[in-house]
Amino acid sequence: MNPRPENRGAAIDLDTVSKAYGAFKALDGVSLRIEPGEFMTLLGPSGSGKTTTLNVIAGFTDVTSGKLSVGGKSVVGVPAHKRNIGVVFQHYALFPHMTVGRNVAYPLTLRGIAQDERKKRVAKALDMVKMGDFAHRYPSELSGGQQQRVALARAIVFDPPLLLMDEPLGALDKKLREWLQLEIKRIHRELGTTFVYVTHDQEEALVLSDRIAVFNRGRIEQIGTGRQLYDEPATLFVGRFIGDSTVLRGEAKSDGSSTALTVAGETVAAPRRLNGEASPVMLLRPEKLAIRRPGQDAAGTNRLSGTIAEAIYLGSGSKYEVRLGDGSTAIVRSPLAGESFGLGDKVELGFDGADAKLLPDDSTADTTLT
Amino acid sequence: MNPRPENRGAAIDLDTVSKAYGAFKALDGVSLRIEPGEFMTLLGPSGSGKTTTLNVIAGFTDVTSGKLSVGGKSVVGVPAHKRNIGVVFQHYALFPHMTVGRNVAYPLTLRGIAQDERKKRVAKALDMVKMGDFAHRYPSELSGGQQQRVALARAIVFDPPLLLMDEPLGALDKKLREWLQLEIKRIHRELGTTFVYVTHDQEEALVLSDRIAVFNRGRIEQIGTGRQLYDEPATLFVGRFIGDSTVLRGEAKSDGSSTALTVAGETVAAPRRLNGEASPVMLLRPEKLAIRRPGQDAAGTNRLSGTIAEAIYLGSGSKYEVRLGDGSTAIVRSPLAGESFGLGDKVELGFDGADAKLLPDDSTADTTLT
Amino acid sequence: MSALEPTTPSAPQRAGWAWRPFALTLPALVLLAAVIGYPLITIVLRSLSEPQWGLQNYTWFFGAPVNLTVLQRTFSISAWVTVVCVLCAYPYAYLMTAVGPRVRLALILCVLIPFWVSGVVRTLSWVILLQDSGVINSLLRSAGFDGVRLIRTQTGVVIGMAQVLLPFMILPLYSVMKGIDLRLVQAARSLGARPSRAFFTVYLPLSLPGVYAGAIIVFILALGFYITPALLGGPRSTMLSTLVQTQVLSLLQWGRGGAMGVVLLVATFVLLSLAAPVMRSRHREAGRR
Amino acid sequence: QDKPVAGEVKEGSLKGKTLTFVSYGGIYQDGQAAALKEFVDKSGVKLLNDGPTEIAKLQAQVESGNVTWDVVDTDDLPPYVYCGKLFQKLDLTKLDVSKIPEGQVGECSVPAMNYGVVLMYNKEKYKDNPPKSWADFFDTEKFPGVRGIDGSGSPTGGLLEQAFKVAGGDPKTMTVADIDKAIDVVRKLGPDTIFWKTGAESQQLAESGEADMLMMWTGRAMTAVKNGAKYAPAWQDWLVVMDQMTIPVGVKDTDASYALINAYLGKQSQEVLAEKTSYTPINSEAQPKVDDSVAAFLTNTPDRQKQGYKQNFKFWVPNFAVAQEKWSALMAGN
Amino acid sequence: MEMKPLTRVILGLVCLLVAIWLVAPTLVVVPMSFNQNKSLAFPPQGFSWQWYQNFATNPEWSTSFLNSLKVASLVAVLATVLGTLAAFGLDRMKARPANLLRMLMLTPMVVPGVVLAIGIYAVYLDAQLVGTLTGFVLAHTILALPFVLIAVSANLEVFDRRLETAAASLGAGALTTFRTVTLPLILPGILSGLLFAFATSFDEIVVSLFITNPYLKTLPVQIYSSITRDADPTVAAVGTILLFATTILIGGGMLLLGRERKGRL
Ligand SMILES: Nc1ncnc2c1ncn2[C@@H]1O[C@H](COP(=O)(O)OP(=O)(O)OP(=O)(O)O)[C@@H](O)[C@H]1O
Ligand SMILES: Nc1ncnc2c1ncn2[C@@H]1O[C@H](COP(=O)(O)OP(=O)(O)OP(=O)(O)O)[C@@H](O)[C@H]1O
Ligand SMILES: [Mg+2]
Ligand SMILES: [Mg+2]
Repeated sequence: MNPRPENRGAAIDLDTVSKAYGAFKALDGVSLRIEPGEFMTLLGPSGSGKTTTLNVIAGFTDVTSGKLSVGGKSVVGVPAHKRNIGVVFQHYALFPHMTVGRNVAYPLTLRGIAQDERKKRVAKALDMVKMGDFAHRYPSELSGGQQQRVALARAIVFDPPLLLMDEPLGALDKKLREWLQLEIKRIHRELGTTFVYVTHDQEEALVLSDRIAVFNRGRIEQIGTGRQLYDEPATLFVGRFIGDSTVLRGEAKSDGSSTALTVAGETVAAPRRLNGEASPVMLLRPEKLAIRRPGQDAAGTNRLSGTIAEAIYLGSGSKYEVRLGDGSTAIVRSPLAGESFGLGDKVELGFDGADAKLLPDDSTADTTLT
Repeated sequence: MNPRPENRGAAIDLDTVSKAYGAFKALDGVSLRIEPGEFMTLLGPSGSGKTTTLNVIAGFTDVTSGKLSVGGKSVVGVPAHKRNIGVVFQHYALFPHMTVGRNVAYPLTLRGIAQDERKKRVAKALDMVKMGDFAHRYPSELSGGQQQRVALARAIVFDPPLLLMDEPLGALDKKLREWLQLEIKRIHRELGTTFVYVTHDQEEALVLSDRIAVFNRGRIEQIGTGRQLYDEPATLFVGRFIGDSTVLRGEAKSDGSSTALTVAGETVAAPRRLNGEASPVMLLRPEKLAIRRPGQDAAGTNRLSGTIAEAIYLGSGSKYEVRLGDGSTAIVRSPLAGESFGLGDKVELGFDGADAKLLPDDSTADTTLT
Repeated sequence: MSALEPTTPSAPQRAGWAWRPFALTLPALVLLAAVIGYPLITIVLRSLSEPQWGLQNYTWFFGAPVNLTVLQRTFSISAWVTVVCVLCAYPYAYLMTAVGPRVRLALILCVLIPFWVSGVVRTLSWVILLQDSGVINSLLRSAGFDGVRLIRTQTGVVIGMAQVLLPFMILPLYSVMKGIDLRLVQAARSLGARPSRAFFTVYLPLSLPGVYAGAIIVFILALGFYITPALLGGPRSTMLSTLVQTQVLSLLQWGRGGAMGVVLLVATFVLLSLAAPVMRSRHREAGRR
Repeated sequence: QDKPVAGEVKEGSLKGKTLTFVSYGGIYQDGQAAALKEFVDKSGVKLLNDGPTEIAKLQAQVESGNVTWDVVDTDDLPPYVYCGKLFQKLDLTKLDVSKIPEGQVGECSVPAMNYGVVLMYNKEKYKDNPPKSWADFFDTEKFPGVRGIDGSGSPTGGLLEQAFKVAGGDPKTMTVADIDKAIDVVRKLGPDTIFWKTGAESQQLAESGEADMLMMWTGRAMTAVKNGAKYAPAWQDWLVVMDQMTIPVGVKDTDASYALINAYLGKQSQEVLAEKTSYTPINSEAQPKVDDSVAAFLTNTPDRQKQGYKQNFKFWVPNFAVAQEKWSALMAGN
Repeated sequence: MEMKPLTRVILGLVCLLVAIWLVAPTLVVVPMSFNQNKSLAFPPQGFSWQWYQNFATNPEWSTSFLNSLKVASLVAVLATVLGTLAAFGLDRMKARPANLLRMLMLTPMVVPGVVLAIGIYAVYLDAQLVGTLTGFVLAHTILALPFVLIAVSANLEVFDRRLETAAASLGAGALTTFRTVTLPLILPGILSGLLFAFATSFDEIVVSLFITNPYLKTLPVQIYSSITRDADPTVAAVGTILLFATTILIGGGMLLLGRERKGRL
């Protein structure tokens, strides 16, 4: 949001775009407005249509129906090479017959940039991805992560006003990824470039993006800032996809101001009315759940009892999976400082009704979430 | 460690293995013993030799020098197909001329497994990676993550005693990745398969592995459990590569039992002797650092003052980058519950000398860490 | 900088190639129509109209046993030549991809050299090599094999034709093999495939476009061969072109010659279209839109 | 108008005109060009040489009305088969044919040169008991060995007549049905028979000794012997063959064509031709100076003329197509 | 690809045999060209350079040789350009029309030579193309087109089209993409098409015999008339000259071009 004043980034407008492969709909009525200079991340399960969306924007894929404009103008019929869009492909697409240096110089050569200037910019881009020493190698002589970095350098080197990146850091280790995240942020800030970014790393999405669009089965489920998606998921799918979550299912009863759910005999309540959903579920974030030994002093208005099913050491804390009475699993995160529990320990979970989100149960619509 | 009794996994022994491409050493005297049934993860920056190591074990790359045995027998000269090793390639290597189903059936066909049985096992493997509906597609008709899942299914389907996986979940979203991590763990547990696993996701490494080998520039810096690497890094490289860390540099003075470091006028001490390192550094984990407003009640024996340079919202908490007096950056993580700070706020960091690790400064040896 | 050029909304959206594919084939088609379209139509018309209108030339063709024998022989010799070419070219082309630049140069030279010496002359050379008193038979005799008849047999014809056509097989094959991703073979090996198995299940299928390309060229060229079977063969290896030649050049029997040509053309196309589905595999289709 | 005399050319008569003369190329056409040099010099015509002669090509020209060939040298049968259709009926008042041997002038053609098809045999194989006639050629019992026959395209009428004689027939009264009988005789020679496709191949067969008895063109036979082939001719019933000079239907300037042919028939021209090509001249007064090896294969000596056998043109011309078809079937292995 | 040593040896042997088979008939020509007699017999007798002299001094030979070079070069270029374009078009078309058009473009290969030759001759008579450079080039181009088409198509089959997308995203127009990415990667196919086209024209005889005239003869026409009327070893001399010329040209050229591209594995 908040397009920067010095903005040179391009706005994108996808209007009910669909793309079918035979009977299969890879995109199914996707509408998405991206402001100039915005950093938009596409998030979603594997095969949900993220790459297809990028391809549509870049002009590599014909749409079956719908409209698309970039920079305020319809780009139907504008060939890909005139769109001036930098793309980092999920599969890199490095030219096997060119060295790393020539790969990165390629877009500059096309733009008739003089040798000196070109050399300088190639060197700068390669240095940025820490591949300065590899200019004379061929792509087949690089490791996976090195290839990915070259692809990144190639997309960035010509300062396009719009950058599409399909998991550009997926093959990189954490340190390098963080460094490149900073660089990408810098480019975003300094040049006002519009970014459309695909990543599977939610932390990365939160760190980088202005807004995030959550894809599911060729549709967009929700668009919003990271906090919005985490705190106010519009659908159960989004709630479960973003961050860890505990989903409570049970018999629901709704009175004037609140809804009560009976889970394996224990009843929990949330201060919101049912909106007519036949089977509402209650979604809870791990940090909203307090974990303690049974009988210990309680926090929150609701409690549920369960058993530790899995305890995972995470370096900076622990994550517990707690088996509840109805067999479902609750996920709780506790800081290192807190009490620690062992497998099989009986525990009690407490939470505030206000922290629970009531959502319609759409879990049958998606098979990729467990 | 702790080879399981029902073990059918293969042991691996790499003995000072080197691999050179021309003058460039991709592997430089790597020695690595993997117990039968062990889950060994290779971690390291891009280009550090992880894939090369897997290739050596699988028999795709001749070593320049050194010895290698799998299952107790030297495998020099044993052709790849007799090694009975499942491999998930970083580049997937799906056969473009076969459907997904035939790709996965391929290793079974080779082993002469009857049609019925084959069908069952292919279906099971595809279901496991949630690709059951895609058996008739060709790889070129799949999304990146779908291709990766097929590659995974193909490597697993024939129950090899040794599985080499090169970032097998890198292109998958968090939910799917967690599901597959569980499946991989199950296979590991139930079949006692030996795993050699490459990942860039440290959490994944911690969740899955028995031990982790940290690679750097073709060498192994340290081998140990996740906790060991986090708590007791053998080198500064490991300390910085695994998890977040704050590195303090300054003038060092050592007396009988402790070492004091003067960082921009403030002195901090750790209860250990210098081991003769010319320039020791102090390494601190974010959760060992307490953050508070200056003058507030202190925790720990040491304190440093600084300014908030970056505040990052992480869903389940916040991460702060604090600029210290000497211009270096300290990283602190605070839970959601704690106090929150804004950019530019003056803060004080406190820590216990016992939590700091004194290490020789090898940072010049690596350029990929910032 | 403006992000985009002004647009023409009506033009179809297309990746990379903004031109309609058909336009690309147009120059070739125009030339084709101009230079052989007209003659071809005349030929078909003449086959139906000489000496009078009707199908008499076709009934004549299918009525004379000799024509059918020769037609069948033409296809079977061509098939043999194709098989021999595939079998010899495949390892050869493969070796070309597997050796160092020096050996490769030598191998390429061996392929290209025959190209440059007139086909007629080369066939005469074959007569010299294959004849009963020729070099090969002398060698065979000194090795104890006496009286091996090579010339004027179909074997001789196939040997000679295959040699002439081999480069047409090797070059397309080589150019396709060069592009095969050998990591896929590694993958097969890791999954338990013996080298031979990996070869047959992965390398071979991936090299098939080259095999098909070469095989089509060789087969079709073989169908039209005239000089080589005439010189190396006897009456029992006469091919259809010779009959056409006689009808047209000696007898000025245009109708009959034309009818033979049309039969050959149709038979070939039927064969090709039977082969077409095999040649265009779906995994490539997927990449196209 | 004067009666023309063979070889006479009017000075400057064809100045500014162009004639295209078509023949089979190689030394033969070189020789013809040399023989016509005087004609060209005197008449001032521009002479173009084209070739090789293809009747189908000529047909295409005639049909399209765009005839670019003015004088055409052809094989012996086509001018008879296509007389009046592709070749003009000759006006003999414009030519002097008096020196041409008896019976060689056709309705549409005059001979261009003579040569023969002669039976050559391997001297080393048959030693004291060489074959003497075509009857011996067809007798595989008395004379075992590999035979070589002209398989370059059209059947040789003379050979079929000889074969028919072997089958017990009389070529003079041959009928269409008899063609089969004649061809059967050839077929009986068996699978060892070689049908050579080019003159060069026949020569090569002789020089390598592949065939024991060969039906050969005299020019080839001579060259083969010169190159060391241990072969000798059996002249009895050698088959008289000649190329023919013709004028296509529809040429632009018929008179110019006649002038060329008339000059070609002259004594001196024919001597030059024979000396250059070693083919036999058709002007009976011609006295070419040739060496012995060439002379041995010239066919215009009185002796040779007596031994020669002329095919029954009257029979072959109307039955050419039938014969060709049956012959092709033999050539195609049926 | 990994091979057992035995496989390696067998492969080497097979290829050696194939190589011998390929060159043997060509090499036979060399001794024949020094024959003292006017004969193509083998083994030849004596030694003489006369046929080389003949080739050099007889204008029939030298001009026809130059004509062939000229025609074949033009044909190679024209056919390669047209054929490559067409292969592209077909590659980007829907399967059905593409298959149909592909067949159509293969017809010149399938129609028996004589039949085609006379047809073309008739057309050329009308169009005044007999014996012209244009006539030769057009006819040969048509005959060579299918080779280029097939060879290039085979390479397009295995070409990774995602690379074209990548180039387009970096700002390369259709032509530039073709020149800088597609072309280098399918070059082997185009080159073999080019070679085929050149060789087809250089060795074409059936159609050439018809469209030739005294003004313009190609080498095969010359060879043909020479070989049908007399066994002239000049033909062998020509063969030998071509043999050495190509060996030097191709071999030298490749050595000069130097380092092999090592882009692809
Ligand atoms: N064929 C080759 N020629 C030269 N160098 C090579 C070749 N293959 C790999 N290398 C180099 O070897 C080093 C190790 O490569 P390797 O693929 O093992 O890295 P990696 O640890 O798997 O990295 P990544 O995480 O990026 O996949 C890299 O620096 C790479 O550039
Ligand atoms: N050529 C094709 N034919 C048929 N289906 C296709 C084709 N290309 C893609 N698809 C399907 O379209 C859907 C969307 O694919 P897309 O590549 O956009 O997914 P994605 O969101 O990028 O997934 P990932 O995270 O795995 O890369 C997938 O289910 C895929 O199987
Ligand atoms: Mg994708
Ligand atoms: Mg790797």
